Formats: sequence, C-alpha cells, structure tokens
Amino acid sequence: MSGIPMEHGLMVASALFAIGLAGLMVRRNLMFVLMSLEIMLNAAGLAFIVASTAWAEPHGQVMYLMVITLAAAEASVGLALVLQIYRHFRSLDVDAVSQLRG
Amino acid sequence: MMEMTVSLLPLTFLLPLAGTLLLAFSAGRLGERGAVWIGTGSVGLAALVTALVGADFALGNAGPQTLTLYTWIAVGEFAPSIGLRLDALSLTMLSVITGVGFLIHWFAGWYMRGEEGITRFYAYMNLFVFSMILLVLGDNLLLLFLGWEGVGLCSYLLIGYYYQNAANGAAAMKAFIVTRIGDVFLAVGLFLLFTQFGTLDIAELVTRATQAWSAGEPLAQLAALLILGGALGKSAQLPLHTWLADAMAGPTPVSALIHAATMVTAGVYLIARMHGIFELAPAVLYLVGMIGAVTLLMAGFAALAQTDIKRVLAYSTMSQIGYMFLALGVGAYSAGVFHLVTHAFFKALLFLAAGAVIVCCRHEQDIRRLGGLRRRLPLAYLSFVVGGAALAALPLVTAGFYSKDEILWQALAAEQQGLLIAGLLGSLLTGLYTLRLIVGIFHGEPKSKAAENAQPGRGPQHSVPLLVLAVLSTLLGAWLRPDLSAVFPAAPGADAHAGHTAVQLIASATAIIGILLGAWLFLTQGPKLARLAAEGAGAFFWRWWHRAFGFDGLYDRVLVRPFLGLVQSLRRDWLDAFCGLAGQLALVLHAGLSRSQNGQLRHYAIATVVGATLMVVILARA
Amino acid sequence: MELAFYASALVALLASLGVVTGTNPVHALLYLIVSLISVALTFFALGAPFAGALQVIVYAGAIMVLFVFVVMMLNLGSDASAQERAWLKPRTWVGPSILAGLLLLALLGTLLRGDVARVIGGTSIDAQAVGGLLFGPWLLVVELAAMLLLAALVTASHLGRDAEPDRASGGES
Amino acid sequence: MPAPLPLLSLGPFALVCAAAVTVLLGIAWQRMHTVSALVTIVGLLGALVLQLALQTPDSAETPLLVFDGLSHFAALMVLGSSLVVALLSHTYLRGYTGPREEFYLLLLCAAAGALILVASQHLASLFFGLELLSMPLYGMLAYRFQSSHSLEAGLKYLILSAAGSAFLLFGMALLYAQTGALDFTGLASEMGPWALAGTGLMLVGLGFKLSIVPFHLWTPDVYQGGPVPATMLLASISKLAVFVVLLRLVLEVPTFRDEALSALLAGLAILTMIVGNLLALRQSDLKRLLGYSSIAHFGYLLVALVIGSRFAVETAGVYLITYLVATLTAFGVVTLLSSPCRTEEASNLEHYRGLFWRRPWLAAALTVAMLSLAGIPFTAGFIGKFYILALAVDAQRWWLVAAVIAGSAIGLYYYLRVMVALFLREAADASRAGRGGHWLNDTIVLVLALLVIVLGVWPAPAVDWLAGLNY
Repeated sequence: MSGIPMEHGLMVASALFAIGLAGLMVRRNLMFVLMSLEIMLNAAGLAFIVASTAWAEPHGQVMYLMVITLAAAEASVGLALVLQIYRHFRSLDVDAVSQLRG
Repeated sequence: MMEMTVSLLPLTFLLPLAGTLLLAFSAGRLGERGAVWIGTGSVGLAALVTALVGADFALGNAGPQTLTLYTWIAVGEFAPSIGLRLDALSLTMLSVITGVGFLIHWFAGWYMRGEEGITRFYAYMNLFVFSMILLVLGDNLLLLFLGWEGVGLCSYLLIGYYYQNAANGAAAMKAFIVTRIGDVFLAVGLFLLFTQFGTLDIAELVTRATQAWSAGEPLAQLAALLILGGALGKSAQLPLHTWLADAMAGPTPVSALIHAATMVTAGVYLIARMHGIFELAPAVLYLVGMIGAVTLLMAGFAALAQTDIKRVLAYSTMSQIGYMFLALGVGAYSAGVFHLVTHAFFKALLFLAAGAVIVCCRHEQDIRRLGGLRRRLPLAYLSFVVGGAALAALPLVTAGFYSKDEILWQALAAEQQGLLIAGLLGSLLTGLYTLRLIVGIFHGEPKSKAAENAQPGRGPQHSVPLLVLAVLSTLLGAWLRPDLSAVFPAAPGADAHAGHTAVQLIASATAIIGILLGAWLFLTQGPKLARLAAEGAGAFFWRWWHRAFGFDGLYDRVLVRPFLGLVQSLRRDWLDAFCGLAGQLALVLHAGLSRSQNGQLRHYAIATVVGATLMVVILARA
Repeated sequence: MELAFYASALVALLASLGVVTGTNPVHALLYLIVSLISVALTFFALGAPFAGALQVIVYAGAIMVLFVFVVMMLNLGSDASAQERAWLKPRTWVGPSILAGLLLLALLGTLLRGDVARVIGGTSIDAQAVGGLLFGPWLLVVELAAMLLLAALVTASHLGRDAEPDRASGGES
Repeated sequence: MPAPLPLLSLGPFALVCAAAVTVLLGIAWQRMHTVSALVTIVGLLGALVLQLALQTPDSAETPLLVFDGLSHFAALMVLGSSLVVALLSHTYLRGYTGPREEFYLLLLCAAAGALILVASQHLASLFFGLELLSMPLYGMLAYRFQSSHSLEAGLKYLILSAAGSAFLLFGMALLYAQTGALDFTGLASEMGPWALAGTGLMLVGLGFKLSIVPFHLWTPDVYQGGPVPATMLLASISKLAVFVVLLRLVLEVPTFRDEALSALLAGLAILTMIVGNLLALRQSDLKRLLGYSSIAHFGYLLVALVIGSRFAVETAGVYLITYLVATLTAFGVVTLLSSPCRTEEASNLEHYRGLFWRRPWLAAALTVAMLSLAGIPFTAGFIGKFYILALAVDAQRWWLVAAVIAGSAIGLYYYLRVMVALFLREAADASRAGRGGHWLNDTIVLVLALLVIVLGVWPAPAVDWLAGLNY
C-alpha cells in the first residue's frame, strides 16, 4: 500500500480551516461564529495529527490533546458569554454588539 | 569628615525642589502659615547647607572640585554626566542665592500676608531658587541651559503673578519674549561650541577652546558674541534692557530676589564662567565693557526721571549691572563678581524697604504721592539710608564703595579712560537719583492720605531681614569679599598701584558730590526743579528720560509693528499652507483611519484575515 | 486506508460547508457533529486511534452537548432560521469567500511546494506513547491544562450568572 | 541535567498557582473579599521575592522551559505588574455588587500563564502559556457583565483571540510538519516553505495579541469596554509576555529571521507606529487613547524585533520597563478615579478636566505618565525611545528612524491634549470628584510615577542590570 502523502492531509486541514474562516467572517449569529471557530480549531488539530503520524512520533498527538482542551474551554466560556449577551441584547446578532467604536 | 559636607551639595537644589512639589500639590490645603513655613524653610535649609559647605571650603578642607552625580544615559558616545561644579565662583553665587534668597523669602511672609494664592507664590519662588542654583552649580551646558530657561520661566510666572490685571500679563510676556531673544542667541552659541568641541562640560570646553583657537579667531568671536547676546537679555543690558522696568509688576519680594539680586546677574555669571572664551575674543570683551558703560549712563538718567519707586530701583539695577559688565569688559572679573555680591545685598535691602513702604502705604508707590514718612516708618527709613548710601558708594563705610571703587580702578589700570569717565559720571548720577528717591519718600510733607496714615510694619518677619541686609550693606559686607583668584586670571590692576589712591579719591569725591548735590537740590530746590521739568528743554529731557530714551517706542516702531504687519500679510500664503499641510494630512488620515474602527467584529476579523493572507503570500514566495 | 481517509475527509469538508452556510442552528449543529466524527474517522485512517477516540468522546460528545443545550435554552428554531436567511445574502458571501479562498490558495501552493516528502503509512501511535510523553517530560502541560480548565470554569460560572442588566451602566444603547 | 534547579526555578509559578487554588478554596468555603485580595497579594509578593532570590548565574532548562536572564527579567516584570493590578483591583472591586473573589483567581491564573509564556522554549508551553494568559482575560474583561460595554469587550476579545489562537495553532502545525519537532532548537534545524508559512501564521496569532497593524482593530474597543484592572493586565503582562516569547523565537528560530519576514515586519512596524498614533489623534476617551498609544508603542518595540541583535534585546528590555511603568501609572490613575464600580468608568477626557484642582497628586501622576509615554526627556519614556532610536541608527535603518520620529511627533499632540485637560480650570460639574479611596492606592500610583521620573533621571542602575542578564 502506498499510504497517504502528508501534503494531502495538510491540504484537507487547510480547506477546513478556510471554511471555518469564511464562516467567521460572514456569519452574524453568534452561535454560528462559535461553530466556525470550532471548525478552525479542529482543522488545526487535524494538521497536528497528520504531521504526528507522518513523522511517527507522539508529540503532535499531545498537541492535539491540548487543542481539544482549549476547544472545550473556549466553547464553555464562549457559550456562557453568548447566553449573557442574549440576556442583555435580546439578540445573537454580532453586529448589534458594536457600541464601542471610533 | 570633610567629604561629607560637600556631598550635601545636591541638597541645596533638591530642598527647594521638594518645597515646590509639596506646595504645588498641596492644592491649598496647607494654609498660609504652612506655605510660608515650607517655602521659607526649604530655602533656609539650603542656605544652611551652603554655609556648611562654604565653611569647609574656606577652611581648606574641600578644594575646588566637580561632584559627578552620575551619568545620565550612556549610549554610544553620547554620555552626558550630571555634575556639580564647586569652586569659589559657584560658591559665591550659591551663597548669594540661598542667603539673600532666604531673607527675601522670610520677608515675603510679611509682605504677602493675606494675599490670595500665597501657596502658588512660594511654589514659584522655590522653583526659581531651584533653577537658579542649577544654573550656577551645573558643570555642563545642559544643566546650565536648563537652569537658565527655568529662571526665565519663573520670572515670567512671577511677573504675571497678579494675572487678573491684563497689564501685568503683558509685562510678563514682554519679559519673556525679550529675554527669549537673548536665549536664542545663547542656545545657538552653545550649539556652536558643542559641535566644535563635542563636549558639554564647561571646564573641558573652555580648555579645548583655548587649545584650538588663537585669540581673535572668527569662530571664537562669534561664539562669544552669541553668548553675550544671551547675557544681555537676561541681565537687561542695552539693547535688550526694555523688559526690566515693566517687570516691576510682580510682587516686590520678586523684584528683590529675581530682578535685583540673582537672576538678572546671571548674565554676569555666564560671562565670568565662560571668560576663557571671551579672552579669545578681545573685541567682544571690549564690547562688553562698552555696553556696560552706555547702559549704566542711560539707566542712570532714566532713573532720575521715574516717579514709581520700583521703577527707580529697576533702572538703578540696570545701571549697577552696567558697572559689572564694565568690570568684565576690562578683564576685572573678580571685581565684577564682587560688585554683584554687594549689589545683591544693598539692592535687596532697598527693594525690601520699598516693599515695606508700599505695604504700609496701602500699595501707593508713586513718589509724588508719598513723603514725610521718616518718622512714621523709621526702620524703612534707616534701610533706605543705609542701602542708598551703599548704592551711591558713600566712601569707607559702605560695601558698595569698595566694589565700585575696585571697578573704576581696574578700568584705569586697563587704560580704558573712556570707561572710567563713564563710571565716574554714573557715580554722580547714582548719588542724585538716590537722594531724589529718599527725599521724595521720607522728607517733606505727606502728599496723600495713604502716606499720612502709614502704619509701620511689625514683627521679626518684617524687621530681621531688613536689619540683616542693612548690616551686610555696610563695611561689614565688604569684608565678605570672596577670594576668586583661583578662578579668574589676574586683573589688569593686580600688580600696578600707580594711581590707585588717586582713583579712590576721585571716586569718593564724585560720590560725595553726587550725594551733596542731590541733597541740596531735592531738599531745598524742590519747587524750582518741578518748574524746570515742566517747561522748555527741561520738559523735553524729563519726558525723554522718563521714557528711558524711548527705546520702547523705537522697538515698537522699528521691530514690533513691521513684524506684526509682516505676519498679517503672510497670514494666508502658500508657505503657511505648506506648513499646515502636515497637520491637515494627519487629521485627514486620522479621520479616514477612525472609520476602520467601526466596532463591527466581522470587519475586524476580515482585517485579520487580510493580514494573514498577506503574510502567507509574502513568506511563501519562491 | 487511503480510501477511508479521502472519503471521510470529503464528508468532513462537505459537512463543514453545511455548518457555515446553514440557516437552521439545529441542522448546523448536526452537520458539525458529522464533520467532527468524519475528522475522527480520518484520525483512525491515519493511524491515530487514541486521538480519534478522544475526538468522538470529547468533541462530538461533550462539547457538542454544550452547544445543543444552549440552542435549546435560547429556543433557536425556525425564527432564527428565517433571520439567518435574511442575513445571508449572496452579496455578503462574495468578499469573505474570495479572501478565504485566497488564503487557501496560498496555503495549498505552499503545501505543494513543500520538500518534506513523507508518507503516512499507517504505523499507529497508541495511547501508551502519548501517555508516556504526557506524564513524563510534559507533566507541566497537564498542570497547565488543569489551570486553564480552572480559569475557564470560573469564567463560565461567573458569566453564567443570572443578573439583571445594570441600568446605571447600560451605556448609551 | 541538574534536577533540583529547574524545580526551584518553577517556584514562583507554583506559588502563584497555589495562591489561585487557595483563593478557590476560600470562595468555596466563605466569600471574603479582603482575604482573597490578601492571599493574592501575598502569593504574588512571595513569588516576586522568590524570583528575585533566584538570580542564577547559569540558565536552567526543562524540556519545555528555559530559565535565563530574559525570562528572569520578564518574570519580575510580570509579577510586579500583577501585584500592582491586584492592589488596585481591591479598591476598584469594592464598589462592585456582584461576587468579587473570582477576579483575583483569574488574575492569578493569567499571571501564571504569563510566567510560563516568558520562559517557553517549546511550542507546547508557548501555546498553553498563551492560552492560560488569555482565558482568564476573557472572564476579567467581561467581568462586569451587567454593563454592555464590558460584555462587548469580552466577546470581541474572545472571538478574535480564539481566531488568533487558531492561526497560531495552524502555523505551529505547519512548522511541526516541516521539522517534526516542537522545541525551538528542533524548529531551528529545518527551513522550508511550510516552515515559512507556519511562521507567518504564528505571527498572525502573536501579532494579534501585540495589536500590530493590521491585527490591531480590537484593541481600543476592548481597552475601553473592559473594567480598568482587566485592561491594565491586558496592557501590561499580556503584551509583555507575548513580546518576550516572540523575541525569543526571533533569536532562536531562523525562520523568524527570514529576510522577507524581516522586511515585512519592518513595514508593519512603520505602519503600526504611524497608524497607532494617527488613530489616537483626536480621541476623547482616555482608555481608548491608551489603547491606541499601546499600539504605537509596540510599533516602536517591533524595531528591536526587526533588528534582533544582542543590543536589541537590551533595548527591548529597557523599552518594556519604561512602557510598563508609565502604562501602569496611567491606568492606575484611571482605576482610582473609576473606583466606585456602580457608575460608568472615568474614561472620557471630560472626567479629567481640571483634575489638578481636585486631586493634584493623581493629576501629577497622570501627567508624568503622559510625559513618559510621549518620550519627554527626564522621564522613563525618553530613555526607552532613545535606546530604540540609537538601535535603529546603529543598524542604519533610516526608514524606521524616520517612522519613530514621525510617530513621536504625532504622539506629542494627543498626550499634550490630555495634560492640558488636567490643568484646565474646573468644569461646572465637580460632582465627579471621586474623592476617597485608601491612601495606600494613591501611594502605589505615586510610587509608580516616581519610578517613571527616577528611571528617566537616573536610568543607569536599571540599564546596567539589564545589560548584565544572560541570554
């Protein structure tokens, strides 16, 4: 069997990353923004796993572990914040949260 | 043990600085008493430190030295060190500043009683003392210039102290601008010296200059001329003298401290300190003497025709500084500084006494509306008599006699007969205007209600400073003559003695004649003089002298108005537009960029991604 | 193995697109879960079973449950869907898509020019290797993770409090 | 490898974590604001003392961390700044009606993260240090969630910072894919297109935290919206720690010294200086103004990064000290004036009109801070700017020199505006005097202001100390 070239794995990760990024830039609903962020983080995790398996050594997997730790932490804080924002603004529109400017 | 006192030297300026800060940030919570205590106390302590250091210096425990505090920043070759220079000259100046300064601060507590903003007053005064000490102690041009600008600023602030009156503000502005003209010359001169010799250290600079330049070198002439410009502005000598008389708008203790005893003599100090440069420019040195001579005569005549006590004293100050410049011009630096010291004593005394009169007569300072006060204000009278005698150089018993006599003798020894004659003539004038002042205030009949009801000042705050200064203005003050032989080259008359006695006799005679003539004229011939001054040629001279030879009008016509006209006509031109362009551009860019800060999270994210794309594209090149 | 990788990668990409372009929050969440599980499958295919398992348990399990809770709490249903359709005009997509595409192109170009000719041959790295590293020289990281989670916990619990908006400080809205 | 030494070097970090756990236990047992503050202060102080005592002549290493002169210096700065923030937070939070103890817990976590970050020599510790630093900041910025401004600041920072983290992580993954290593020495072994692209993406993440143009847009909003102590922490330790780790990357990893990257960074530095200063020009909100000013200051600091010599490290150290002291002073004054948390913060310049006539000492401290930030001689800021200029001139990077000078010139205008406002005669509304507050707080701010002056007048000891550190 020929195996999977490392570039291909990284390309998939890049594509996932770009999709998440587009979502971040376009979406106004905060829930979707957070989901886009999860996709981006997951893409980074995928890239680590690809590199780790390609080099056949475990460091990348530990990094992946850290990525999901961060993802979990960020999701919990982000969602708490979203709840609070919903209470305050009665909306999840990210564009509405723009009192600070100038 | 001996090093200990010298290491206290920084305290002399740190204490007044601390006083300034405390006063400035008390926000009026200290009250009048507290302000007076802090303001006076800090200078008093500085005077104490000065006395300690001075005692060690006099006893030979501590020689002339440079006290390097530290190096400010050392990056590459630029490593300015902050150091204090202790020698006979700086110690003399320091003693005058802290000693006389302390007495004036003390007296001001009485003078300023009940005034609004006394905290502000003392904060400025302490700041002034701080800057002045920095000026005289600094061993490098940086500190000197810092102090130089500092005293200018304080002078400005204090002249405009009663800022509610617009005229006072104008006087302050005038002083600031006129001295600033001199400061520009000075700054250019200092830059010139720095670029030539690459050091900021004064002693080093003068040494290098004497090695590199021969006497009469054009660059040396230029440097000396530029420094002279600065000195002329600060010391109110022709042609930059017009601000001093107007500066009398400030409170009288300010006039005593800044515009008589210390700041205005900074020019004398500067030339004395940089004498090495002036020695290389004999023509400029000669010019110094000439300017001094002309100023002393001009100011003498002007003093004769003033009606405001303080303006008389202001012109007299100009005239006396003229004597100092004369001394410098003939190379008798030591004599010049000696006169600086005695002048500080007796002029401070006269100003404080004038202040006492002014307060006791409810701020009446017109001679024509005073009179007959000698019984009501005996202490002020005594002070005026002693101070006036010293000013007029009454032979043998006054301090002023010894210093002025020295100057005249050195002028003769340097074979500058013209200067000698000017000095003698000035001496005659001094006697005249002094007597006119004293007679006008204290003799005859009171000419106003204020003068009739004058109440003498009481308390040690009022009396002690006057008495101490009065003592210092007599023969005793002359005994305090500093020994400056280590700092300056020998004066022209150091070895010669021929004619010294003759000069002394002639000088004494002129002074006495001046005084007697004055006494006769003003005590007995008052009405006649008044008639003389009112008509014909007399009126012309009176008005001419009263306006101090019309320099103000001249400058107004020749400089100020054309300048304003020029400004007016250039108001909207392309040059101005070009200079404003940078500001306009900044504002336009600001407005444009501010729109990027629209508060929209998504736009921020887009900007981030643009940056990221840029980074990857640039970095992932071939 | 290769086939599994490419197939699940394709599913992941499509599902992610579904998340980003979707209008119904619940559907989007489901797409996200699909995407995450597909990525987990690629992990298995690449030979990282431990990571794959974690991805399913932690990501698709725990984190997504959080999202579902919030969607339910805020009752985001068809109303939100209509709102999303109003917001998501094609015009809003143009710029960001081009930008993301540019970045992707730059990345892909770089990746193709890479000189690390390595091929993933299916040697699997098991949990033991990861654990040995984690609790050996990288022990500090575990401590840091603990602190990080603590900070997140405290933040989330503080922000999750129910409190009336402070009218005095409500800003100028 | 000498085992005990690294353990001891980890002492300050351990102490800070222990303090955090103690505060947590305290919250669980009984809420006591002052006790929590005290535990925090004692913990930070202990860590500071320990760090001071740790001046080892040789650097110690663990697989993830390195303890050398640079990390020693940075750790001291981090602990000192956190201490100041903790002390001032107590006053600030007294007026807060909600639970207050969590704030200290988050503060300690952030300080621990910064301590790890400055000693990182491995991507894992870099990443986790950074996250441990940022995660508490989300909470701290949104701490006053009753206020919409605070919420907005927290949200903006969270979303953008998470995006930044994603960039950082993806960049790390690319670097890892290229080299197969995660430690800085391992990263240095290979160069290639992947590594370069990874470097670029990492710079996006780090540049975001340092608010380098074009990643700067969040800064003013977050500065303005967050509670002052949180903003203060963001402006001080967050920026310092990220800068230090970036400096270390530049020094140790060749891809970060790549020629094109260096040119790009130089361009960004110029942009950052100019844009930051221009944006602040007519700003009427002091906290926003300080945000813009911090953008500009990190533009100046980038100069040191671009040049990247040994002297550059010293320069960066000098500049960081001066920046920190002045920034803490300025924010300290803002904190003290904003203390009662019920009302909106004293953020608008209007609040500062005529401050001198109400609180002369605070006004003086703010003046000193502004003078220093503007780089006026005889304040700390001048020394820092002088070093930057000397460095740029020495390296003959004339464009950078010109930008520093132009930026400073623009900066002068808005710093002066703030100063002028302080000394104007009081506006009609004197009710905002904000009197009161513990004398200790005023003292802290005044000591900081004094430090600004002392550093400006007598910088030699600090500079010598920095030059003597080994890295």
